[in-house]
Amino acid sequence: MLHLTYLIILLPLVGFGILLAAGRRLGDPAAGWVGTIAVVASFAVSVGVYLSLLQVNAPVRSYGQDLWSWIPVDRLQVHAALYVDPLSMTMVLFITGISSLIHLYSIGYMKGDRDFPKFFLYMNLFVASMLILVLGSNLLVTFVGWEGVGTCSYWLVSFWFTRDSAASAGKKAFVYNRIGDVGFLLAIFLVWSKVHTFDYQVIFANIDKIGSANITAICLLLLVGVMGKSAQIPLFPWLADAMEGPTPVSALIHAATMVTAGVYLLCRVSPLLHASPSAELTIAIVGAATAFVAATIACAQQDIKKVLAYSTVSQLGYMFLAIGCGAYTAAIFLMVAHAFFKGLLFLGAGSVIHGLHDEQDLKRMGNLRAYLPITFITFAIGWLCIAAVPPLSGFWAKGDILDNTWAAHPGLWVVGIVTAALTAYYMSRLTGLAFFGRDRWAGADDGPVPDAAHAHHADGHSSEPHESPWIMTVPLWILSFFAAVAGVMAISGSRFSLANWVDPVFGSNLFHDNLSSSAEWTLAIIDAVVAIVFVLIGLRLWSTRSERPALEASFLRGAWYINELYDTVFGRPSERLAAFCADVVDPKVIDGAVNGVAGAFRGSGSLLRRTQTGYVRNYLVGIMFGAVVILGFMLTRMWWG
Amino acid sequence: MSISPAWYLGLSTVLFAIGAVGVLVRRNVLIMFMCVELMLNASNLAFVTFARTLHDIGGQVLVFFVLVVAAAEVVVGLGIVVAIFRRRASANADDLHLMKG
Amino acid sequence: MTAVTFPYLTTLVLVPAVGAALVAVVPKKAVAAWFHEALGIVVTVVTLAVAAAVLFTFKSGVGSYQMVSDHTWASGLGIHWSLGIDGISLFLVVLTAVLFPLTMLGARARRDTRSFVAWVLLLEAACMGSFVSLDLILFFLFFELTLVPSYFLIGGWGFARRGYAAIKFFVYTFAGSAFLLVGIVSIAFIHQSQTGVLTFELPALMHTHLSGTEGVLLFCAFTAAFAVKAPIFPFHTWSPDAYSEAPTAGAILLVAIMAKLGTYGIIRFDLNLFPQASRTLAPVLLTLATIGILYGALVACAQRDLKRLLAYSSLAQIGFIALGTFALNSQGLSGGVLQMVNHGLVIATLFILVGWIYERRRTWQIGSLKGLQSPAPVLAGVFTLAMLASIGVPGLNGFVGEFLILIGTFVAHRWWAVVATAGVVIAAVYLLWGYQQVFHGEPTEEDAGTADLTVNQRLIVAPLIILIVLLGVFPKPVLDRITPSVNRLVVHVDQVTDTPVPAGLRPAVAAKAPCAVNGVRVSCSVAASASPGAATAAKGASR
Amino acid sequence: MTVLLATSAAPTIHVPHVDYLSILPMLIMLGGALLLMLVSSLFKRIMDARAGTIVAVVVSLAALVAALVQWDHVATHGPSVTIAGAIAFDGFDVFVQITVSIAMLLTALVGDGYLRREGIGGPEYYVLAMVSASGAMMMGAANDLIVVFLGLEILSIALYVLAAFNHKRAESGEAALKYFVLGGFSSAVFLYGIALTYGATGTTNLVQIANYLSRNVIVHNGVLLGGLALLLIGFGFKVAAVPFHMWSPDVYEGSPSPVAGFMAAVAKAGAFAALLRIFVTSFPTVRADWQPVVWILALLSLVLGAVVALTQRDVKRMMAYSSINHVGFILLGVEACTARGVSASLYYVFTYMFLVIGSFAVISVVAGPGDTRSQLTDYRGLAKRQPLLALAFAVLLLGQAGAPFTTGFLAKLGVIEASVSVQGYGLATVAMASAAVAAFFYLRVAVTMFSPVGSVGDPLDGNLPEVAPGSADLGTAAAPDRADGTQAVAGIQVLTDAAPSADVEARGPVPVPLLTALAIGTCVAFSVVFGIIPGPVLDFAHHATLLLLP
Repeated sequence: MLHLTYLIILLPLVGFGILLAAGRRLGDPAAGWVGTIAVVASFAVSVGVYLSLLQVNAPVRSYGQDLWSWIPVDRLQVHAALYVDPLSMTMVLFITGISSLIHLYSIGYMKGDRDFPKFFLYMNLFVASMLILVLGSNLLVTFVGWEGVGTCSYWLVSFWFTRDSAASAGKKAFVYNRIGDVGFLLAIFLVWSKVHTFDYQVIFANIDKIGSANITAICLLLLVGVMGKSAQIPLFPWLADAMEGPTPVSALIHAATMVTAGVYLLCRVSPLLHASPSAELTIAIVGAATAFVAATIACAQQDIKKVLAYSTVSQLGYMFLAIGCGAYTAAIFLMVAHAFFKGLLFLGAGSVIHGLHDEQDLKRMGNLRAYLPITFITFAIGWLCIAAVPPLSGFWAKGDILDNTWAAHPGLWVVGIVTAALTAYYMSRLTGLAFFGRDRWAGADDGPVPDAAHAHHADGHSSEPHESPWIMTVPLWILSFFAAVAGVMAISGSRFSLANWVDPVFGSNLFHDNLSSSAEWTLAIIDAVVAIVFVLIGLRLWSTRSERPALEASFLRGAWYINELYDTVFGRPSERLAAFCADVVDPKVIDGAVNGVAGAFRGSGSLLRRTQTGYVRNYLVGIMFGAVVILGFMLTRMWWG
Repeated sequence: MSISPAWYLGLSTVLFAIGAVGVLVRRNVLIMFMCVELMLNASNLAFVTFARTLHDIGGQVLVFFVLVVAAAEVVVGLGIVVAIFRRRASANADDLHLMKG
Repeated sequence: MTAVTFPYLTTLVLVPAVGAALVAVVPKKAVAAWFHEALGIVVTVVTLAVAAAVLFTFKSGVGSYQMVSDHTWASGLGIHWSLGIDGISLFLVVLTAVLFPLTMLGARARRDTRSFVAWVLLLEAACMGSFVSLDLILFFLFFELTLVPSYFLIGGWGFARRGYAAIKFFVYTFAGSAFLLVGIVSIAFIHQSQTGVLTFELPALMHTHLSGTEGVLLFCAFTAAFAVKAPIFPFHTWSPDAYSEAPTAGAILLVAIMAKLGTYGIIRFDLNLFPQASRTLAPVLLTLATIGILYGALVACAQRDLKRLLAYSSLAQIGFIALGTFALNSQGLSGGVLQMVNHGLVIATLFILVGWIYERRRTWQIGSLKGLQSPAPVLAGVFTLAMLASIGVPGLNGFVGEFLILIGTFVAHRWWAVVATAGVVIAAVYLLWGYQQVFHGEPTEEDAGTADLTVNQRLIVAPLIILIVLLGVFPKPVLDRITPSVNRLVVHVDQVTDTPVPAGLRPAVAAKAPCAVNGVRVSCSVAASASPGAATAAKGASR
Repeated sequence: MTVLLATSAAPTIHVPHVDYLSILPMLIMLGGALLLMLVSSLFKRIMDARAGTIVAVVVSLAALVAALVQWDHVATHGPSVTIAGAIAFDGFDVFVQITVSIAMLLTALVGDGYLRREGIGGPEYYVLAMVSASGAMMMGAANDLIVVFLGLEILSIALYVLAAFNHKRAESGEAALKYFVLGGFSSAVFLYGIALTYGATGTTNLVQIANYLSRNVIVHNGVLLGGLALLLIGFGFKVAAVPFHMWSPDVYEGSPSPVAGFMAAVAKAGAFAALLRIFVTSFPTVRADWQPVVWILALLSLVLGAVVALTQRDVKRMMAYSSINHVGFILLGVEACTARGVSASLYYVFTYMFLVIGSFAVISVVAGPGDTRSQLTDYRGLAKRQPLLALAFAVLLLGQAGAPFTTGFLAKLGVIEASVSVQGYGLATVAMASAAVAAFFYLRVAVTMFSPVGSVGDPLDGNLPEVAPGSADLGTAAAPDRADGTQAVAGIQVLTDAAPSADVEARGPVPVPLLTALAIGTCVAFSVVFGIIPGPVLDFAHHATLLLLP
């Protein structure tokens, strides 16, 4: 049923259409179910496509579907075409899968929201865009999805638009992404100007026509693009603000799927990266730096979602590091695993927030394991996963990356392992503050502005935290299961093995770490030890006391003051420039010139009309003047004619 | 004795110039008329002179036309002056500057 | 050139003109109050029908002028009533035909509807005439004629500073056209001195041989007029005043259609008549366009008035169109032509919406509007869509045009394209800022009272929205008609300037070329669809 | 005694053959004038003003018919000369006859209502107008410098009186006197020019002059050059070209409005006819000597006319300056010194005649009793009071501005073509630029008419008053008028300053006499219809030129 690939995208779009037409009439919760069913159906179809893709034998395991000719101008021919191969299939599977769960979860979470139908409207559109992104067979179709998810994230982040902070956050996310898109677009232009096609496979076929310098340029421009989308240094600040959106949005878009689009894109163009070592190194460095910086910031955040947001940034940094080292499989591995456990963590956090009536401040939680048992168990699994405690998935994924890093750039490995330690620490801090220690939520009354969604029991700060309904816990269970066992994908040779599965895609492009098994064992043990040690430290420190100013430097709480920096360097100067143009250049200089000309005519006019004195003799003087001039001219003609 | 036509032309030129300057400098409308007449007659003189030098009777004939025209002009002119004089007892051109600009 | 029995184009011009006369003569007393408006709408709809007929009669894949009609008009002065249409003008005509009825429905006059309708119809006739004229003087006549009705529309139904805006608009544009007229006459007589025939017909004049300086001077004379009309930076200062002081209808028609006269004129006349000069001066125009893109966006960021914000945003958009034009290759030019249509649709939608906001709230001050999305979600939704289209989000029409323009410019003049692409970012900044200020946030009680779009209003914007999405998802039919004509033009320019075009960018003369580069999954039907264009291009070359 | 007998026995006197058809329109005009004067003075009782109108209309119609007959004759038999070569009988001549006849007809129509309103009846008005018209006709037909002079004087002297015709207004008399003094002066200059030309070429016959100059090259051409110079000065004055223009604003403002229109149309027609015939047919060989002068006159007229008109508050004065600007355009055709230039100028004169007579007709209507209300502010809200009148005026003004699909545009286009065809790019550009400036003040009148009288209200009704002076970012536009009446940038300030004087409100619609309405309608119709179907008139001017003598 490969030829049904288009259905994978179409079904969420249909859901979108239905909700657009009848969303308000369906209302809460029917609209939610429509959206969820659409996505689940899409998931089913993709499973089918997956199974039939398995029938295709490994070396040429791919399928292309040309839908229609989109932009035909002379030699420039862009097709709305899809391309399925193990890489995109992997993405499709976990995108649709996790989306289904999160849609389900949202039905409970968004209950009672004024714009309940609109939420699923956006969510379905988002899923469709995301699928377009990963299924696109050429750069431009990918770009469509790329922009689509950006737009949906704009809508969803500013979903509670009456809150100015949310509105601004959405705008910020969009603008940061646009900055990245400039890089993406320029990369597309450069590619086309060299090979006159956008199709990935054709590009790779003619890679030698491009020239190494251009390849590097293309890769770096793409890197700019993915920096925006995947929140890498220097374009990462938007992700933290994006937490203004409803928690399911954070889980789906800003943890599991959209932010990983950058990773996907880089994997997609792996042949290009492979051909440009310098670009790869840059990516590795950017990744490592981001991973470390974000991790340090995460150590000092108070808002539970912000911690998770920065940890997402940090994990994405890991993936970039892997890509930079040519370890695409590892990157994908972490991406999938991360999708599971970060999704899980966000949903858990959502459940906490929900249970605490929109309390997001870690310092106002504590000892929740007594009140939210299910949430606690599932959340704990996620925590240990991300902390890379064996034998959970995080351990294998991160380990894989660190091995490759060690083999490729030992220097970066140090950064990697330090970050791993930090990760274990801050996640334990989070868990400690939220679920251990004594309850600090009681008597907490002045929380942040309550979600519009939960206005209906905004009274309930005094009431006890309550466990979420089944519709929210079921997804937690499912996710935690996968998060736990995703490690099997690391077992090489098994039929779950990710390496075998995606090998047809990367094959030669892969960097093969020829580490001795002893070295691998050593590294693995180091990882494990580091993880466990720092988990214990974190837990020990933060389950006992909630205030340790020494460990929460304001510099870290302020996220390295990166926002202030950008504001000073770019924001305010450009505002001033704009104001200057609008208040001085346009009216005074340019329009001034125009009015000046008019004024000049008027002035000369009023001067000339003074000669019209009304006295006959002056008029005669005028005539005589003219006569003299003309006669004078005639004289010159007479003498020099 | 014979006089070169250049002298006649010179005279007519001088007369013309006198007339022109007169119109230019005098304020009394009547005197301005006279000066215009002087200019016309200067051109009459020129006509006659050229007619002589060219041995062409046409030039002299023209003079009569001019005389008639001049007469007509004066008649109308005086009429206008009288009309204005009725309104304000002055024949001074400088009193007429209602309209300017 | 194909001769058609029915004079479509003449009808296209005459129907609104006659309609205007009709409306003007029917006395107010004799009929019901709504009569003139209804009559006007009927006339515009008839025009739309004629335009549709033209669209369907138009042969796709043909680059040359179609439905040509040519009659002597003023023999003494050598002027011909010479009309023709090609891919470049086709969709501008359609756009005009579509927007006029919607405008009359969506932005109605509150008083003295008779003269209002008459002026609007006259304006439509003038616009149609300008788009289909092949005789330079005839074009100039219509080009100038557009000024008169729009002048009276602004001056008669405009807002506080309408008088100032109207006269500034008229005189500024008129001054620009002064040079245009002299330029037209000059090239005609240069042509006469070379061939002995005095004609103003474009197909003849485009083969005039001009010396370098002649070309440059005439190019400047022509471009002066078009740059003011478009407007291209720095000749734009009339536009914010005119757009913001004009009544909604006037603003829509000014910015959505008449602005295109400028860019259209550049493509149709500058490039055809002065290929060498166009290529020589392309860097200058590209620079102005790029400055316009950035400057317009920047100034828009600092506007506090919705209409002025849109005015400056369209300055940036026009900059994009000019950029694509002077890329002087198929992609850039096609993109430019397409973007004219796109911008027309998008900005018209935005201005209609702004007009409706004004009807509800009596203000455009961004500062005094807040949180309109809560009381008026549909209004907000439509606005968002148009805004995103204008930002250039793929899937909507704005993207296709911008993309083609930028890629065309990139291959021709890389660095201008790089700078211009930055404009894409700023566009997002100011539009989203404006949107946030007006639609987001907690509405004040008077904002909360704002009514959402009525059913009629939804029906009015529906066609625009459909077109915006359709052109974004499936622009092929449009591009297939635009490209051949554009290729013909590009070939003409390249021949005259005998410029070596970068390999693979020369309009595909080999029909199989797309197959060759486009990999396994390109159905060859597409390649075939590109081939007639190639054929025409070759024909154009042989001419 | 015998001598006497001898002489008496001399052979009969040979008189030149007279082709009466060639001077028929002139004779009709002049005869009609004399007849009217005679009758009206004999039967004062029974004669009322209306009788004069009827006679004038009939006479000018007759002249028009005669001219059309002439046209037919010329078209078939080709051009010829008559009365010993003093009168040319060619297409050019006939074109002028037709132009002047129509102008006379329209003026008669306009004059009727004016005279009744002013109560200064009497058929003298028509007598003078018809005499003056015959003078203009003579200038068109003249093939001899002295005949040109005679025509010029007949034209002018009658005009002097017409200018003074409204004896109730002091301005009228002043205008007449200024016009007379300066006119007499310039006539004298012109005459001296004729004398010098005569001296240089030995003849005053235009054809013979042309032959003479084409055959021999004058070595000491001082006299000829002087002659050319003085002729140009004389013509420059008659057509009111800068710097000989200064009389025209005062005279236009002072004279009765219909007379001003008549002047602008007929005097210019006659003067330009003579100018074209003399310089293009007689002095083409020495064009190097006079073209530069015409060039500079054209340039100055274009610029000064447009620029100074910007600052006028009195519509009549504004029209005067704008007519100076138009003179600059027509001079473009003269300067070209080609057949194309001649036909372009003829076409311009012909179409301008309609535009200007129509405009002054409207002005004379709006000016109201006493012919005083011609200030810009008097036009405020005219569109509300009398939409048709306002629309007509707007069309006429737009026509003068050169708006498309009016004869005004084609006229401008024609002269621009003529100038460019002889590489006069610079002058053509200046001309069009001046047209753009001119558009400004024409539109200012239009705006004034179409702007409601200081009403306030909902902006959606378009009735919001202009932004008050000094308000934000209006900048210079809001600057209050200064004493010298210079306008704010937009010139729109006139709409707001001095909130509508009570009388503007009180007056309500001004009565439009039927005949005047007829005249205005004719002018508007002509300007629009032949702007859309330009063929006939253009070909007319074209053929007139082809049939030009020799």
